[in-house]
Amino acid sequence: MPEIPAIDELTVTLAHYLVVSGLVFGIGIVVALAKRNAIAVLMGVELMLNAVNLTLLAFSRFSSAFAEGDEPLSGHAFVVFVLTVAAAEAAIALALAVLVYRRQETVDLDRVNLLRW
Amino acid sequence: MTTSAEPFVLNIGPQHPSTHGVFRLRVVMDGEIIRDLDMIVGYLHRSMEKLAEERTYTQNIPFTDRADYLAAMTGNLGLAIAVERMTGVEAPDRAEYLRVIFAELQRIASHAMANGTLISDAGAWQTPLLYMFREREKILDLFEMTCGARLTTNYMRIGGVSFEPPAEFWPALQELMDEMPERTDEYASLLLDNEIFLARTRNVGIITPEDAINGSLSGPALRGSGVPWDLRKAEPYCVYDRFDFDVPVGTVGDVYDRFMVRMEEVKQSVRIIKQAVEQIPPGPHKNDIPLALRPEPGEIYSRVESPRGEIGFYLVSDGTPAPYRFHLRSPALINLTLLRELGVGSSLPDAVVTLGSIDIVLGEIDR
Amino acid sequence: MSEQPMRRPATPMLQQIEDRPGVREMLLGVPVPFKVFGAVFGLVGALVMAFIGYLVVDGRLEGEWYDVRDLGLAVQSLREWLTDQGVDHRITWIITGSIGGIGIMSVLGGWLLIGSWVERRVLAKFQIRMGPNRTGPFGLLQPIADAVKLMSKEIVIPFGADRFLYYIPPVLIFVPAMLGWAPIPWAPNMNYLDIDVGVLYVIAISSIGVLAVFLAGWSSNNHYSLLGAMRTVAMMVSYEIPISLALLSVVLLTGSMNLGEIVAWQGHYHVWVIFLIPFAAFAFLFASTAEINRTPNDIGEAESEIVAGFYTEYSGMKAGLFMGVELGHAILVGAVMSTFFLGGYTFFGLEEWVPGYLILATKIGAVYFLFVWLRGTLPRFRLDQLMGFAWKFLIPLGIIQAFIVAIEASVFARSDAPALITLGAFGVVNLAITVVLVRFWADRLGYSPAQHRTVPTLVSDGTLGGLKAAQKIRAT
Amino acid sequence: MARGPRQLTGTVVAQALGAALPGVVTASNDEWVEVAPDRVEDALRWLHDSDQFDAAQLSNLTAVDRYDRFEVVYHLQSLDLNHQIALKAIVTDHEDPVLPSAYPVYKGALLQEREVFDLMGIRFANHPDLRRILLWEGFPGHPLRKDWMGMVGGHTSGLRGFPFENKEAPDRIMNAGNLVEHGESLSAQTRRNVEGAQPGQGH
Amino acid sequence: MDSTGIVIGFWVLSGLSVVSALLVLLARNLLHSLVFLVVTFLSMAGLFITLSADFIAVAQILIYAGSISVLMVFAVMLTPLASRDNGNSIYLLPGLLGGLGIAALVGFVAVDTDWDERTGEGLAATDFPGTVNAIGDLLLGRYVLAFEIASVLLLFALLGAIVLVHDRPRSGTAASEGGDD
Repeated sequence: MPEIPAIDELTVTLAHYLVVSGLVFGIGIVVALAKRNAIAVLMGVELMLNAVNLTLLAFSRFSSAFAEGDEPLSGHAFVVFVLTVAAAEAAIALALAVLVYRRQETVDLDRVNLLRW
Repeated sequence: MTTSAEPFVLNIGPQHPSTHGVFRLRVVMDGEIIRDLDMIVGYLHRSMEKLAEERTYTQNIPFTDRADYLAAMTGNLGLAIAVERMTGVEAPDRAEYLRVIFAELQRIASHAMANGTLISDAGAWQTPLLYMFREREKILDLFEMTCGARLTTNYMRIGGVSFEPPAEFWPALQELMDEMPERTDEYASLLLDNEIFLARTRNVGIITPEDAINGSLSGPALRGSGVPWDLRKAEPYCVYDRFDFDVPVGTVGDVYDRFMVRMEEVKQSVRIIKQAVEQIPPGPHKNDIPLALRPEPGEIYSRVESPRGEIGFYLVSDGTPAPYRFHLRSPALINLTLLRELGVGSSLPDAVVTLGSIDIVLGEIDR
Repeated sequence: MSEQPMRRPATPMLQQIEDRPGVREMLLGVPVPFKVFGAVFGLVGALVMAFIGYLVVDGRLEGEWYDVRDLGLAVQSLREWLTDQGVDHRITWIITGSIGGIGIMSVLGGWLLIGSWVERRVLAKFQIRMGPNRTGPFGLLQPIADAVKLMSKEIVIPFGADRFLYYIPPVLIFVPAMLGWAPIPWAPNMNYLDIDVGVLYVIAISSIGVLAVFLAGWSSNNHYSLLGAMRTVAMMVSYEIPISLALLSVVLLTGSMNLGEIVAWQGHYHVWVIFLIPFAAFAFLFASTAEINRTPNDIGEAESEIVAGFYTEYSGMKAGLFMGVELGHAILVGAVMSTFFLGGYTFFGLEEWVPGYLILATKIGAVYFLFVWLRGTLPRFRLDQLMGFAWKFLIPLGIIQAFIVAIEASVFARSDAPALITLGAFGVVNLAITVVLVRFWADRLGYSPAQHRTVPTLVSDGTLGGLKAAQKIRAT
Repeated sequence: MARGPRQLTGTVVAQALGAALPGVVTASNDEWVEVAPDRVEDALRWLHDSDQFDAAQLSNLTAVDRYDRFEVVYHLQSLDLNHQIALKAIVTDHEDPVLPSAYPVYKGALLQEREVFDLMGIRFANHPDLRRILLWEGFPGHPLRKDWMGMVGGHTSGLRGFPFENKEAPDRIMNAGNLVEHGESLSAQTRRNVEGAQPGQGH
Repeated sequence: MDSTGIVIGFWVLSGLSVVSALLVLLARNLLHSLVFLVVTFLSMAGLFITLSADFIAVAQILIYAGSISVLMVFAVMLTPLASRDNGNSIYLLPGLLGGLGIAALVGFVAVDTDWDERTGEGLAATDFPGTVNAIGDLLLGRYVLAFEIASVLLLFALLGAIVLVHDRPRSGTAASEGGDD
């Protein structure tokens, strides 16, 4: 069989993952800051959390040379916690969005400038 | 969900599986809850009452077929009796018995259709409907044997009925009547032990007896609310006073009661037919009446008990061959009086089932 | 007056049933070449089966690539052989992966064709109809005719639809229905995706379908679609929890999230999980009918209320894809149900003799038949009733059941008693607890059978009347 | 002429109604009671509430166009006492007929009055939802009126004579031979009918 | 897992996730951006698989693509039609600046650091055979306190969401509004 030109030489390293994660995190920040709609802001936050998850998992995978006694899978456990927090945060934030809409008839964050509900 | 979303308008119909014809409900929905309901009918309007003013009384009988096309026999019968009362023509005894037999057969067929579609509305995928169509088919076969038509029978005439049933009719009728109790028991066991069916129909679409009477309801819709009122008993026409039968009434007035009243009426109809077959005398099936049927000037309001309720004919004669005014009191239309009160505040599935339990026929509503 | 002509009952339906030839007549009517072919085919088949039986008894099939009981062995052998030939490992992966994928896809496609025929015929039998019987023998070609018709239909896009989102759902909804098949074990070595998180995978994959349904409903610009979509989404979200709880019980008991190991556990102890945790099996079955929109829980496409629900505005093959996916989901649920609760490819030792995939296919067919049966029999729940059933009934009882199973699992792991006794005791205990809990909970929720099923009062001559008579009747 | 089997004599009702509400009854005869159009609601309410008549249900509501006036006919019935009462209100304004609605007393009038409004053009004051029901909004005129615009050329509705009526043989009967004889074409039968022969003879 | 697959998978999936994340930002319709968000989540799950984190990948699909997106769907459907655009606020410029800055910072750190020195031999690092059991051990072992706290947090989030959205009786609302005035 003929040898297929190997893509193997294009290895993927930790840096690749970190760059991707940084890009997604940056986009998440833009979405979270620049969107008027409360739900869109929440989407941005979720993007940022996802980027963080990716970082954690990447470090976890490329971390075999860490010190003795360190669990390589700690990153996975952290991600589980992040997922939990994300779920809780999404529930609360969406409840807040609905509440804001009900009180203020809008979810436009530029208009929700009144602290007194 | 308690959080109210934006109310939106939903057009149920004119083409919709559960409107039983070209009937339109314009519904303002708030999520699953109906906030406002408006019914729009008239898609099948043929101005029958205007057309009737151009036709003789006999020529008008086919129109009553087309009005309530699921119970053509009772429509025929109502007009025939009204004209007979107006002109003093009498039908022979055998014809009266034949009228009773066919009217009751039509009641069984119509109730089978009504209950079958009601269960289809509740979501059973057509199975009970097709089971009930089995009996309806046999009844329509009997109609076809007798008068050549299955749906628009044009059978009852002024002064009798149009045909004597053929010889094969009687054994076939006997066979059908013998198996009917078994069939009704089968439906009862299939449906009344079904928790889902009970959950969908109990305490849904409740009509109180006060509302039912004040809202001019009639037929199973009235009896389902517990009002024991049946024109066959209260104002016996034909020879209904010679038969022994009971009037079923519901207790709560919900969809289930209307369903059950219809099921029980089928049994009572079987009873009536059996008695009629035993008692039927020999003789002519129609009297000779003058062709030039000119009732004296005057008017009459005459009604009979159709499967849907009180089908009344208000006829005004001015002495000419055609009625001066011909009004058909449509039980299906008037039974819809309370639809809005029933529908508003209920959920969409409940409203659909309630509409099914009122048993509308658009031919009669729109006329 | 002359004699009336004789008329016979002219109901096409009854006439057809009367005129229909019996099985005997049909067999006698088969042309001779077909008879000969059938006889030869049957004979050869019997011989082949006998030969396979001999091989099995002789033990020659064990682990060989021609072991028809487990096609996975053949694929493994093929991979090893290719590797031995020096083929690049990527090519090997592609070849063996394609074989498995094509196998699953063709099985699924065949099921879709046969399933729609079966559904229509069986439903017709339930409804004293004939069902499709014109296209091909017994109407077997009807699904193909349907597909051709659907594909040749005009593409209609509703006015005001969100075109971008309108085209995605028919395809997107097919993805979970296909991917869900990957971890199902068809025989000990015959699963496409052998992952440790198989249970989670199944749940996760099934949750993607929600989005497709919602997008279909939302993008159609139709209120029926939107209502259907919101109903379906609400129901899917609610019923994922009972499904997860039911599967959690199974995982606790069998101690693995790998589907193959769960089946092997059931095969090892010669017991099906449905006998051990009947409540979980019921909860899974009920919740999955809600999840895949089938009667009695098909409120997302309740035709008597919201026409066709979320796919009201789809026509032609796009609607056909939705309908096909509905069927495919039913089969997939049958497979998952068989794997988790009905012993998968095992049948109390019969899997030694009969290929496991045939056993699994039979079980899938049985569950599918159950779905068709339900569809032919039951009316539909209301949305609030369904929601209440999930949140007030299935979820609390599911949690309690999971707790009990957890205790049992730890007992099972620690005890030295024979598995037959322990598991038998678990089965009896769980059944008893289920019965008690269900009765107790139903009482708490206010259900009592006695208040249902009233019969109308029969009124005879004397008491007719209006309101006063009604009050009199009510008083008695 | 004919009353329904359970219909009360109009004069009896008129006496009681006139005694209770003076000036309501304008005329009465064997069949119906005629009430003043502006006091229809009072009359209905009294009949509905009275123990003697107990008119609990509005069985039927319709209208008749008499060219110069409209007769609105109410058929009330008591379910408990099992009798029927016919009430008429005559609206003399043929151009713009207005009548108080029966809806405050009988909910059953809701759709029936809408129908009368639609087809006859009688407006019912106080009706909660008076719209057309069978015809669409914008339909020209009210078709059950005798002078509806559809009747062009001054043609009035009604039928002057029977299609095959033979003035020379007025005793001819219609039901006896209306079966088409075997072998006899429909046109032959029609011809025979028109010639006035006695069908049913000779076969 | 096959290294070639990982390389192809990484490039495809990372491209997909970054592009769809960008489309979340750029889509005009809120629901469109929601769809792209789901695509991002799914491709992230794919990236997790390339990192040999199968449990986390499945959990990501289950929680993000299955649940959080549906929650957002509900939130979108509960808000009026008019506010379903995806418009930008006055903070667009600061947001862009901040986002670009952080992306650049992370990118610089990622590229500039000599990770091989810190992580050993890079790609050939750890191929976890099965992560489920190990994660379970960790969660109920070393991190059991955090695990319990997270579960309590979830419970409180549940209760909080219910309390927030729960409709008070009509009279109560009227009274509170009156008090505000």
